[in-house]
Amino acid sequence: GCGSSGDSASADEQVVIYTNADPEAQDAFKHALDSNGFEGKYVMQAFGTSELGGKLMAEGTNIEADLITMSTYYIDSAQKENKMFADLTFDAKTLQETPSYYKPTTGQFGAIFVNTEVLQKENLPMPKSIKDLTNPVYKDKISLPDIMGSSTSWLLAQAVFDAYGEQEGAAILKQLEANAGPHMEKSGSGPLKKVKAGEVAVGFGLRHQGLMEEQKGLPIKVVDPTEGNFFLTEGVAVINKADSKKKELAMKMAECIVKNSRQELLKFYPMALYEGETVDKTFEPAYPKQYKEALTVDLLKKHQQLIKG
Amino acid sequence: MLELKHIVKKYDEKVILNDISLTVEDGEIISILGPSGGGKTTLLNVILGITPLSGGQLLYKGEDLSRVPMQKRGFNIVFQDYALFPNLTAYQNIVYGLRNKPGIATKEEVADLIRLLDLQDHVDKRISQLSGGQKQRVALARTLVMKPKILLLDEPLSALDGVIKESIKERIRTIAKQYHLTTIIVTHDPEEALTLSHRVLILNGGKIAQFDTPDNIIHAPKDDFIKKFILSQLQIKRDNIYKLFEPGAMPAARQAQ
Amino acid sequence: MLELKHIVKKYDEKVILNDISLTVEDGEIISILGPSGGGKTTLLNVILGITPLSGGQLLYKGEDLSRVPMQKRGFNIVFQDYALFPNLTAYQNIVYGLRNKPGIATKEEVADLIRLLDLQDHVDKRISQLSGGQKQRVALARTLVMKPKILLLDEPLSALDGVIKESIKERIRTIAKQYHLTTIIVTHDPEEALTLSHRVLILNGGKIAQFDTPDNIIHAPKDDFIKKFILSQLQIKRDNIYKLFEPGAMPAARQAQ
Amino acid sequence: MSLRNSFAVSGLEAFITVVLAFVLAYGLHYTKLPEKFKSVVQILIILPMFLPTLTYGFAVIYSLGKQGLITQIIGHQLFSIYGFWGLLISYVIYTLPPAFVLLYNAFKYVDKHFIIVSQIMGDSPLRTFYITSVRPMIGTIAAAFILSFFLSFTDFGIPASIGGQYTVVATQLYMVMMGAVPDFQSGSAIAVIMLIPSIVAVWLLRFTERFNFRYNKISTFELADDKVRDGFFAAVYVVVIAAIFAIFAIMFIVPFIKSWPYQVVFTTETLQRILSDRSIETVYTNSVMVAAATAVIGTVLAYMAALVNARSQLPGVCKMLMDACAMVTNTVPGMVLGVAFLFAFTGSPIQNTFIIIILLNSVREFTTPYLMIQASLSKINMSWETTGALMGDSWLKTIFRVIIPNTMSTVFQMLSYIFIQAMVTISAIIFVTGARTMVMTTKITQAQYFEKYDEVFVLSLLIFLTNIIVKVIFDYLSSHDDIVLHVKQKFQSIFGKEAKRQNAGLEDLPERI
Ligand SMILES: Nc1ncnc2c1ncn2[C@@H]1O[C@H](COP(=O)(O)OP(=O)(O)OP(=O)(O)O)[C@@H](O)[C@H]1O
Ligand SMILES: Nc1ncnc2c1ncn2[C@@H]1O[C@H](COP(=O)(O)OP(=O)(O)OP(=O)(O)O)[C@@H](O)[C@H]1O
Ligand SMILES: [Mg+2]
Ligand SMILES: [Mg+2]
Repeated sequence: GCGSSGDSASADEQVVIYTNADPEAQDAFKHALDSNGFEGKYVMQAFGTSELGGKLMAEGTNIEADLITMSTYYIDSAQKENKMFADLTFDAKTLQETPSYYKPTTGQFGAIFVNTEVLQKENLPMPKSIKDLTNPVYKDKISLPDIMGSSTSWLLAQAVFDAYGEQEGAAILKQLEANAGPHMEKSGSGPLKKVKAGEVAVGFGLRHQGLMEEQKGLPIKVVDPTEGNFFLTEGVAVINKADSKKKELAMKMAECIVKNSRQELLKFYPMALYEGETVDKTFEPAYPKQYKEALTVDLLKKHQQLIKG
Repeated sequence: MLELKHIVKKYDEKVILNDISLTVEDGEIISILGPSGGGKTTLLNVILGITPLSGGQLLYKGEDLSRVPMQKRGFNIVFQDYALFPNLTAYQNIVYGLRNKPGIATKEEVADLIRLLDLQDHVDKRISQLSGGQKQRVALARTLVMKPKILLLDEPLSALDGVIKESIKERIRTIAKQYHLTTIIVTHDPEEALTLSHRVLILNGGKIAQFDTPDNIIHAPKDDFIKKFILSQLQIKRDNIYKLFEPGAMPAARQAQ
Repeated sequence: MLELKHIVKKYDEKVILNDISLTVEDGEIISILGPSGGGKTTLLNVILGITPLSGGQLLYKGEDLSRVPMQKRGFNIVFQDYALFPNLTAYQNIVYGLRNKPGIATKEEVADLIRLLDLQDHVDKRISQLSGGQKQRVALARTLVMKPKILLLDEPLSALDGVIKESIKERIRTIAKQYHLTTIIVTHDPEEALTLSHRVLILNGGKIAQFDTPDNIIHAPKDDFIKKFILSQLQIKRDNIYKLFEPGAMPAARQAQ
Repeated sequence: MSLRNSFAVSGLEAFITVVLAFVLAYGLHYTKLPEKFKSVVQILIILPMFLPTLTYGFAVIYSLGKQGLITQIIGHQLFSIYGFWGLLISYVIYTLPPAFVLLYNAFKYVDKHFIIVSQIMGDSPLRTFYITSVRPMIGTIAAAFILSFFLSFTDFGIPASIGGQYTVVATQLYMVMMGAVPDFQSGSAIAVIMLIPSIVAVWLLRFTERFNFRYNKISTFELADDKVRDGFFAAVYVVVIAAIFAIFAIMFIVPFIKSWPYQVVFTTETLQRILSDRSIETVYTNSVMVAAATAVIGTVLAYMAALVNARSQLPGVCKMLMDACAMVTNTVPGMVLGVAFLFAFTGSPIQNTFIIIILLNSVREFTTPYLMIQASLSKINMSWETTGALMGDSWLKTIFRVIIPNTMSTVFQMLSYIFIQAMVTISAIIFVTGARTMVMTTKITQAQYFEKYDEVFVLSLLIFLTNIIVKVIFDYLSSHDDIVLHVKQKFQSIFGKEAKRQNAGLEDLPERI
């Protein structure tokens, strides 16, 4: 418990939360907050990752939000640039070490998904690995996110670089790009969109998103690539604002989110982040894997360089 | 010879021209006179062929033109607003039609016409640089180059200065005579109509009020409308001018001093 | 008494008005006559104060108005295109200025004016429903309500029919007399100028060609320009009309038959 | 490379759009098709303008894509929609309405009398067409070309969704500024490069100005009956409108289908689910409020600017500056403008308020209303201000009593134009909306991130319906501006003394001075 008492606050006193999380994760946050006495004391506003990233970079501590949830490598670089987050005043035992200014909320794996109907119609083999997709039979039948446009693509790059090394990996990724042709997407959700619309047979994206469509009964199937399911984490951080009362309240909410929403989040994002968490085996990816280096913006830039030359 | 037989023109069941019958001889100058909205422009448009007839017949030299399209009738018009192409020079406007019918007028004929209309000094000007009278003459030249069988003029003089007006009237008369050109002129100035033309057609409410020589209209007006509309205007003018030329007879001048 | 002393007006070094000096008595009607581009409108604008002087002085009742802005001079104008406000009715146009200067005219005076200009039946109409002559009178009324010290009119009659023209001329004369109003009228019709006004100012190329009574202009024209420009126009007109009323004397008519 | 692609596709697109818009506008002025038909056609052609631009890419994928509606009806895909051809088609759909509106209005100021002059001079139909329609419109044609070119040159939404391998400079800008690693510095460098064509545009406009001429007056005349001509144009209209409908029809179908294209079952469930979200109501109200405020403020701004340009004695430099401003706001990518606002107003009191959104929208939508009102201000009587001054008005008073009432019909057009644009624009305001200032379009962008296409379509339809209603109301007001006058007079005669004086005359005036 991190409960707090009292009635809903006036708009001025409400904590503003900016988030780039999916609606399912937003719901989990809300449920955690509402059932612990924060109902009516916050407003939550969702943004696209890029817009929120832009706002963090441009506005610094002037940002309207008191609390954010965001991809952690973004939080890192925003902190580096603007020194804008407060040290967290609570503790929670994470499986991996994290900086003092954020705690992870979700871990999101990358995976391949296929449109089984299209696959059948086009008479294509079921892919097993990312490398399989370099096969010319998939020419113009696969959709991938672009490393310049979306961090989802980084999960693909990590898997390839990890399995085949930088040189061969770059070559494979170039081949993949050529195979995807017109279906290189600027946004991370683009490939799934294409697969859903039946425009392509195979795509790469966030695993849980594909899983959700699969569960809805669409002809979509998630395939864990043998190179491994790499992951990105999202986390929660508190803006270091002058208004200490609100900062305090925001801090309490951050704690509440970390401590009370994980149960629900694990259903959508089956990845253990904190000590003592367990994941339903049926939802767990087949080859969970972590990149050998720390995921920083500089590493992302390096990978972009390797791929785009 | 142009014959109009029981011409009727309606716009949406509203009768604008009502049973107009008349004959115009070759080389004759006809003025159409009448109050605003009387149907003058409409009659011109009917003859030219811009607007289709609702009834009646139009014959030229015995040939029925009622269904012949405008382009094939061989008549031509000078609009009240001249409708000169603003992007072309005066000269380019004058010879505009020659591009389509190169043989219709020789270079000398065009030069003659320009001289006759006293436009030598203005041929290279843009339309916006011309005075009203000059525009009028360019429009006339552009139409005459096409050697129309019948020349139609819609209020050709109303915007002009007294002196220029007289010279243009003179030129219209000369040209009509020289080319033996049937000319039909719309105007609302009785003095103009009566001094310029061989016969005057007075339209009122879409009907012919009188179609006669100026002489007869003045001395034998057919009805009260003609007397009031035409003659009273002229008489006022006459009185004004008589007084001006009578020494010491100016009432206004006397009052002031 | 309005005095112009050596008025000069230039546009970009081009001299439009060149050393104009004259005196206008209170209650006098003056016409400004001259060829197109002669500077008539410019002179009116200078008196009204729309456009600043380049040189010279303008005095009214001895007071120097040369630098006084238009609004403070107390003169008023009726533009050639009337400039009526189409979003208001005729009546609203007429009383437009009263909102700014409520005391300037009484209800009876406005009613009188409307009666004098024969506008009773038209006060509730929209501007677009008025004929040209009616618009003209509404514009006149709107200006007269302001009781200007001097009334300026730019070509007030050129767009009007002969019959309406005479009635408006009559009204201008009546009003000028009734209100003892100094009136300055621009026109290009000599007949109009000479029959309407006490004195006529003839401008040519920005200079005064003659400023005199109609009588003197007709019988003692100062130079060739006046003779040619003014008198020949009138003589042509006179001849036209003489001929019209002389039975059987119409050359055009004779030629045709 | 991407710059060359941008020029190629935007240039060709603008060319096609202008030709098509010209034909459509020409037909409405030069045929004898029934007036009712014409007025319906006129609205249908601009329908896409009422939808957020974000939806164009979707509409194309869901209609012409592999599983698209048209593809399914025809049975096979007509052509690959990714890359050049998809972009071309979407851009044409996107920019046709504004180009059409521009040309359609300009045709009103062409003197139709010249058709007769040309015919009677023996011109061939082609030459008649050239001399009476093309030649007088060259200036506007250039303006329409520039407008169309920049709309597609600076748009990133369409290429982001169907550009494929065909990279254009706008998506590059998008990826640099909003990609995996936002880099505003390199972004602004690209933005500056993207501004270069606007210099060319200003030059082109100045150059074609030489070809402009004004007719002394605009006369209309009775067109000849010509069944072939009218039939041809009627066919063109039917085809174009059918094409627009075919592409957008999907937007009206998806919200009522369980899951397109896999479970094609009619259901209002989607609709109910999305509309029952309480936040939609707030966001919708916000949107309408912002659009209405933008319409008012944008109209006032444009009106004032045009007054300066068309009816003030200010030096020519001011007027040129005004024109340049109008041109440039039109050629800056919305995203760049949004980021500029983000940086400029960070830490200022208007950050995260509706004011900043309204301000940004007003700047973004400045050009067209400015051009609209400028045209009508320069046409109305130039002596009114002088007359007003002589009647004792101050300049402002004349503006309010005379100039504004007489341009009311254009003002209504401006209001509805800005309102509609403010309802549909996305790229600029996405950076400046805050937690309490969300509007529909930003909501749509989010729905898109989260793959909720049915929601995208439902919200778009809501915007669409709102825009239609606004358009119809303002069109009516615009063509009946005397009604407004009448209502105003009625109100004044019911309330207050002031009104009585103005309306009934002089009851309250003192009897004598
Ligand atoms: N296209 C049209 N449709 C309907 N009515 C028309 C049309 N053209 C003219 N009219 C009507 O026909 C009548 C005659 O018009 P017309 O232009 O022939 O008059 P007019 O004698 O030339 O008048 P004015 O001296 O004012 O030019 C008018 O009442 C006019 O309103
Ligand atoms: N604003 C201006 N700038 C430059 N020149 C001007 C301006 N206004 C008038 N002029 C010039 O001044 C001269 C006199 O013009 P004005 O309008 O006074 O002539 P006008 O006698 O009224 O002629 P009209 O009978 O044609 O109305 C003309 O040559 C005209 O071109
Ligand atoms: Mg007419
Ligand atoms: Mg003048």
